Amino acid sequence: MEYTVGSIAPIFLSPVIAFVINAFLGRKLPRQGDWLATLSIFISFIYSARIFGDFVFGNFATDFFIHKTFTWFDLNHAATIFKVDMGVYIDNMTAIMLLMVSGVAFLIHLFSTWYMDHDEKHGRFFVFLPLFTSAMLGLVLSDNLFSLFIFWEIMGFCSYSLIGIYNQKEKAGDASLKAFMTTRVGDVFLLLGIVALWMFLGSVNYVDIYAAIAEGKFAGQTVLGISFATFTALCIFLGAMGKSAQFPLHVWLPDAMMGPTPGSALIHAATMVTAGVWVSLRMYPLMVLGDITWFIAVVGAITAFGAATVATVQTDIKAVLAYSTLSQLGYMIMGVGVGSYNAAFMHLITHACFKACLFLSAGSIIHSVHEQEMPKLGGLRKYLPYTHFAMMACTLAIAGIPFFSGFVSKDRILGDALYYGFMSGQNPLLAIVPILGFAAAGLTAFYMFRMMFLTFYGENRTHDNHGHGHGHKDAHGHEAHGHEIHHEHLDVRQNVPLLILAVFTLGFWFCGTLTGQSFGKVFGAKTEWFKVLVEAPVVEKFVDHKREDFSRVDTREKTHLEHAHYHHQTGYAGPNPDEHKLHSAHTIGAIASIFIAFAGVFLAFLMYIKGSVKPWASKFPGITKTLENKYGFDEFYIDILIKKGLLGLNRGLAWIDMGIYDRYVVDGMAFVNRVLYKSAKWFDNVVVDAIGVDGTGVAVNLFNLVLRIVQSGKIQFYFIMLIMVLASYVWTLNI
Amino acid sequence: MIQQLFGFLSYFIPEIICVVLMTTLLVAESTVKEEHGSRGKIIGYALAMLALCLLFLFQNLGEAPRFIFHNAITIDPFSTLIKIIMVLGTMGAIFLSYSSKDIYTNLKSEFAIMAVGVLLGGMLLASANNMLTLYLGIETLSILSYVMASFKRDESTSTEAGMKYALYGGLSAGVALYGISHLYGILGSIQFVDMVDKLPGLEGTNLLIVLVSFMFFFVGIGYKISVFPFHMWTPDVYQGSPIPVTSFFAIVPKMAGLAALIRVSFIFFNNNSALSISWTGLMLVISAMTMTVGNVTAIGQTSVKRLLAFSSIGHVGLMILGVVVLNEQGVRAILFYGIVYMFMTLIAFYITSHLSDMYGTDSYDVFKGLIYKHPTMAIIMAAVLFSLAGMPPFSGFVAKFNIFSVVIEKKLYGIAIVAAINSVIALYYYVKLAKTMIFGQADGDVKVLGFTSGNQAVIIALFIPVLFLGIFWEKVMIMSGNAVLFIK
Amino acid sequence: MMSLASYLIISLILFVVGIVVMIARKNIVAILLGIELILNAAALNFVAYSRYVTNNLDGHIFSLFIIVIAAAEAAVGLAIVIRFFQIKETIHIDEATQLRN
Amino acid sequence: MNGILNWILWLPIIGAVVAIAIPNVKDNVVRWITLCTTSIVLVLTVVLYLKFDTSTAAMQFVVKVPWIEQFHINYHLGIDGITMLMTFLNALLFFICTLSSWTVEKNVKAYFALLLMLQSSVFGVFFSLDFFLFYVYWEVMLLPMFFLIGIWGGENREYAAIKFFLYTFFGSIFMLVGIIALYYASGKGVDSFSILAHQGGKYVNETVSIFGHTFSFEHLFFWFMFLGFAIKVPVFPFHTWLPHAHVQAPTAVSVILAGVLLKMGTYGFLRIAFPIFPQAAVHFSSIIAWLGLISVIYGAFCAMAQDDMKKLIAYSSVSHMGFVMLGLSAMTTQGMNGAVLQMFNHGTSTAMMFLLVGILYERSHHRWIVKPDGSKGYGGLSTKLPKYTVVFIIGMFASLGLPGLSGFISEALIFLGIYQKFTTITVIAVVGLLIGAAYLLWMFKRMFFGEVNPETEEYDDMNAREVFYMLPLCVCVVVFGIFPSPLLNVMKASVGQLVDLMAKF
Repeated sequence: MEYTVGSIAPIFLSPVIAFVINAFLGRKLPRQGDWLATLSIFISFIYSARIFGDFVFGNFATDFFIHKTFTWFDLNHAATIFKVDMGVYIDNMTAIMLLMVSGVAFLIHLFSTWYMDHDEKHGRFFVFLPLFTSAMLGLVLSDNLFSLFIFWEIMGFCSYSLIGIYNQKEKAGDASLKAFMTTRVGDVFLLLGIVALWMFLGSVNYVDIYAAIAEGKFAGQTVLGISFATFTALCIFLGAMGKSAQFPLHVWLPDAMMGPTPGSALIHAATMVTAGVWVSLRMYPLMVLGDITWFIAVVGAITAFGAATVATVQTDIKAVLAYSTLSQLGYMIMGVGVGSYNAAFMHLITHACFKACLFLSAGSIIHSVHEQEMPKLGGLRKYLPYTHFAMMACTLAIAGIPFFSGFVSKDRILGDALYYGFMSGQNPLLAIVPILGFAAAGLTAFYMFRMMFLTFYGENRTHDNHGHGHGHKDAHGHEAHGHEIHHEHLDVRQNVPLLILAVFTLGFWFCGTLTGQSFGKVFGAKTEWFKVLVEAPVVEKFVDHKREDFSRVDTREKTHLEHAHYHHQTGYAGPNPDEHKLHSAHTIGAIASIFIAFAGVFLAFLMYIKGSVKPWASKFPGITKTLENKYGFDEFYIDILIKKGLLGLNRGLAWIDMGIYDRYVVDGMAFVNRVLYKSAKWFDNVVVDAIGVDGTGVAVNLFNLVLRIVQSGKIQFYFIMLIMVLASYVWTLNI
Repeated sequence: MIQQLFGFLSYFIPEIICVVLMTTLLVAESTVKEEHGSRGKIIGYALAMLALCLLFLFQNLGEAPRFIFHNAITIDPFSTLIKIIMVLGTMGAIFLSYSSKDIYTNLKSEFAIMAVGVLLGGMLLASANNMLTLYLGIETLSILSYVMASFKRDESTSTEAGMKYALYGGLSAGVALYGISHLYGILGSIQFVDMVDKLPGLEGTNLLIVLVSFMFFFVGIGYKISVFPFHMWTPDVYQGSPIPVTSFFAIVPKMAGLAALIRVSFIFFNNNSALSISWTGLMLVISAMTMTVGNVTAIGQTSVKRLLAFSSIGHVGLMILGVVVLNEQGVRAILFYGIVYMFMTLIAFYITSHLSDMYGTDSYDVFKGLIYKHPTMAIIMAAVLFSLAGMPPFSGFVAKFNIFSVVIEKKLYGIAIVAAINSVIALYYYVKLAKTMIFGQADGDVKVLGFTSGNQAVIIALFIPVLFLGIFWEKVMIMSGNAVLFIK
Repeated sequence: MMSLASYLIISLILFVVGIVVMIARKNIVAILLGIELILNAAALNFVAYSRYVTNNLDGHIFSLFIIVIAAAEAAVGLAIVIRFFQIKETIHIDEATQLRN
Repeated sequence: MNGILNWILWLPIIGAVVAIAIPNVKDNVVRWITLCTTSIVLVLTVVLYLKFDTSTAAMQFVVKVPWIEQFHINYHLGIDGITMLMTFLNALLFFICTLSSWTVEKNVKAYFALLLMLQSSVFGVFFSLDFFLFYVYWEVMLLPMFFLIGIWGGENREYAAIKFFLYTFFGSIFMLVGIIALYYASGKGVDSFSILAHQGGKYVNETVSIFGHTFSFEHLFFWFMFLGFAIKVPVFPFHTWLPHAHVQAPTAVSVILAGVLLKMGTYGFLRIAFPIFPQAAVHFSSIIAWLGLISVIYGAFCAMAQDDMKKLIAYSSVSHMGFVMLGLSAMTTQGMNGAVLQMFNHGTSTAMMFLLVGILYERSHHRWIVKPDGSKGYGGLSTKLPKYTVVFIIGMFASLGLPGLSGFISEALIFLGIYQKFTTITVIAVVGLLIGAAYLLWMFKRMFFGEVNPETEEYDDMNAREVFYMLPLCVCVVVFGIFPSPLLNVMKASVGQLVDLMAKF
């Protein structure tokens, strides 16, 4: 198929159009135009599906890509040429990502039409949702870091609006502000990195950057004393950390659940947070060149483990899910760090599916029970059978139970981490990475099943809390009073999206081959389509690349895929020297993670079903306290850094500016005048009267004669002055 | 012989007119009974005569320079232009004296008599070509000024002002005269032209004596134009004397003194001898000090009259810069400045006078909220203040611009910076007054009686050149330029 | 036989005495007298110079003018002093300190 | 066609004279006269834009009439790409300000007359190619501002007005000295008062001596000019007049002040200081950059501490103009274009912010985000005033540089430009972006989120007039954020010429 404007633009544009229409006359449309938004996303899903089909089933080579550009604006004058190009860059990863984003987003839209019904913010919600999706799609499509940054920021704006959509809640405001500013911290660094790259290479196209890496342009370049590659890679990764909520900048994501649940689903699963992983995958060669993969791995591992620990004590369903997102993102980043490129990407995709499903299920629960505190739920199994089914499937997936997607992707990351930490002869300290990774895997299984058990099993506790009505507000802000939980029926808008997503939690979708055999194999297959199609960019291939204008027709040959050419691409050492070590690492990793996962599930079972083991919360109150206030990051950032540090500094500066600088220095000029005036007056009064009239002290002895003469009135002092001045004139004639 | 004498006199007509006017006024003063309206008639007569004098002066403006009365007096366009300015100033002051309540109403025309006398002295000073005429001019100017200063006979302040003026003037005139006597001795003549010829040949003691004598001589002029440090009498006298007198002092004696200063500097120091260099340096220092002291002291004033007095000192300091550069452009700039300054000062004093007549004081408060009582007057006053501060599009800016340009042409950037800072200081107090008029709230909306339609008409008429010369100032510049060409 | 120098010295003495009188005496009339002394010093100079140095009449004429002007100035000065005396009942110079910033 | 500049320049004066001349006229008539004048001027400006030839950097629509022959002073007007944008901005903002000050009740006649005079004088500054004319307009512009702030301002208006006046006068008097010095340095020739004739680094080798010390002519008088323009911008040490003036000035005047008048400073750099003293400009570019950086950071920090909306936005202007200075000091294609674009974009976005503050002030009669007694000044506004909220969000995100809105492109270009010259400064300057987002969003959160403040209960939403005059700005902000080319194409030739000139030194 041809890749023309007509075949690519709709993916991005149709949601934009929906956004514009809804923004201006959404209120006039029936159902405030939610159907329009959903439809627009569906259109872009169709177009993405075409591309996906073309790339995946059309058997393109791994290194085939479409790259078309057009000029946005230029600053050309006499001799100088400076163009800002926009364009699309489509390869296998893009195709897969497009399908995932548009698909998941479509299902979320569909669900939202049910969830947001009769919600006061229904209209506004469906203004931002399509814009959000379109920004993500544009980000995935874009061929250079600059346009990526643009969509990146627009997504930030959308998340700001979605999180703060319940604007009469003070907390919503705080959460949205926090989300925007925290990500902004990363963003400015990303911008800095982009600027640096742009001014160094003259372009920020992926292909140009790859080519420059291949040609070794970065060699020996330094900026501010550190290697240029490291500088830019670090800046870009800081941006990624902000967006996908990695360890120091993770604080915004848990609060992001202030928004409506489907919005959280979109933020957590398909769009926002995955952008960070996406850009660090795209810039992977730069990360390697800049030699910061170890840093990435450590950050990822810390996030994965820390978030998992916090998740174990959360009581709010959405909070648990939020922290699980954090920890899964940690896995992805860790995967990038340890160089399991395509596993990281696969985890991105799988996680997107099951996390979306989980959030939607949570939404379905909250919407039908008006309660999201797990201790007040329970036994919902019989009320919400479909939700329960979907959620269970996803929980199995995320917990890493075999035959489910989460297992496939996660255990590959863990395997590579194992190899990276212990066998690749890296710095032994890096062994922390796989250790934390495995620990987090166990915790994940534990807290996910804890959530499942508390929510769907045991006896129903929803009625207890309605008796003593301590006003607990749910996401909609109105009192949760005990109306009867109606049984869930199969509804195309409520739970069919869940079920569809649940289908994709099965492992074989991702680990099968294109030809269909070895669907049974759960790991280690050499010819899985995912592994074959997705591999870290081999920069040498981009050296002699000519970018094409949209007008030109794509003439490149579609080469058939030869499996023989496939080699397992890892980050650190090109073609891997010791394949078998890696293979054994994977085997060990897989087995270990299976056991760990089951251990976690069993522990949760003992605690919350059988109750034979008391929850450890009571046993280790100190640790629980620490975990419950999330290692005190919020307190540290808000109270210490911002309130005390930043605001203190600002107040001080402002006070200096107006209180000191302005008053004493600037107005001081007028003051100086006044002083001069005073001195002139002093000259007339003090000198004349004091010295003139009753001169005493030193002055007397000095001008004894003069004073005896002067000690008359004022006019005579004028005479004195006259004569003295005359004398001084004469004196100046240097006689 | 005779008609040759009359040929001389034909250029001397303006002065003669003044003499005639004086005498006739004296007669009228003693004879005409004080009944209704006679005062107005007398004043009108004086103004008419002065207008006539103005006519002749304009006639002389185009003429080539002449020396009459055996080189005692120069009639050249420069002196003529100065005279025009002075006559205009005198007319303005006399008109003000008519409506002002600050001087006794039972005096029919004494103010006019004195003013014309001072004007006569100023004319002599402006066109003096030898020491004698110059001294005569100074003394005529001074002695009558003493009387004018002590016009309010029963008020101690006025009398005291007059007395101080008299004593200080006497001393400085005497010192100047002593200097002149030595100059005469050394240079062997009282004719400027003959004295200059002797200058180059001097050496040793004689040169020294000449230098010292010139310093003495400068005291005489310096106190007339009240430059630092001979300005100290100025605020007292300005405060003590009635407002019409103050406005008169702010214009006529200053212009006359400047004229004398310019002429002397050009005749004696227009060469690069040691004499002229030390003279120029002296002038630089004096002008810097003068404008600084004038502006800085003006800031703290609460009486608008004193404020204007000090600001006049500041302006003189700026004008002297035109003397320092010792070239035609400089004098041209001074002349332009003088014309513009005359108009601005008159307006400012008019409005101040009428307000202080109304309220009996001339503090800032009487200006408060003027915009609500007399919008036109307030706007004109504000415009004049901005013009005095040197804001475009008013003529004050052009005057300042010319002075700056001649200074910078000589690459005297240091003094240029001093002048720049001074004009900021000046703006400060002018704006303070403008603020009081326009932002302040009026306490009671009593109409000021002084602003009769006639007075307002005069004020507007005086304002037109202030605005006009700020935009189309070429003609006047050319006129001043032509006046300068014959200076030597 | 008197020489120029002696005249100049005398006039200088007159000048200085005049100034000292103006500065030191409290009586306003005395101060006016000081002015007269100064003027006379100048006049003496003129005459002496014109007799010994320049040999022209300028000096004499000048001195005549000086005498006249001195008279006029004295007249005006005394008139003002009289007003002052009528108002303040004194001619002590220190009373004249009413005007100031 | 050449006369069009004359028309644009003098129409406001005519309007003002008409408004004053009519005796005891009704207020509404004056309002309508002003509105007609400004709208005609706006239309003329659009015509100008359409007729503008973007291919050349030369001056266009030139008008040259001898004024004072003996000094070779001419009445010399003309525009190039940079001034084209400024002209359009000026016309647009005054049109909007006329509408926004429809509610002024005190001395309506005088108010609108002064407003029109102000517009004319600002046009004059941007049009004049003759130094004398330029200076005259530069100073004349102060008078209407002085009265507008001083009469229609807030409680502390006199102090603010005098401060603004003196501060600017102080700068410009030094500029005057520089102008005269240039006049003589160029030999009093036929075009020695023509701005263009001085450009191109003619005075590299001249020297001057002050108080016996010898300086390079360029360096000395570059600083003279710098003083004049930097106070206007305002750059860091000279910025303190701005908060006072903004807080005290009435809404429309703040809009003009922030929207157009500040740009006159940077325009002075572009047109006078840099092209005439290129060698000095290049030599001191690092100092300018550091000053700009300090303005960015310092302004942002101070803005964050403010509880008064207007003061906050005033400081944010300091910060944003600091970005312009950064772009100028870079002297690269990206930097300069970014700076000029930022001049325009800041004009629109900050105008929006001030207008919005004004709209709110008309309802609440205070501007406290947090009142001095610590209670919330507003709160939950987004529930009460949905339209207002939408416009506020657009303006806010435009001025904090959200991609897709106008602020972003200019800031990105400025960063691209500055990075090539001063890497360290770039790294520090990103903090400015961060804080820049922080104070605006924090203000938004404190005012718009949360429970509805009982005080704000009875506020009504933006009425038709307010919506009508906010609309053009919103359009500008959004459209030029997505398609900057219409602006860039106009200016890039002129800016490019300057960049090439600077590259020679």
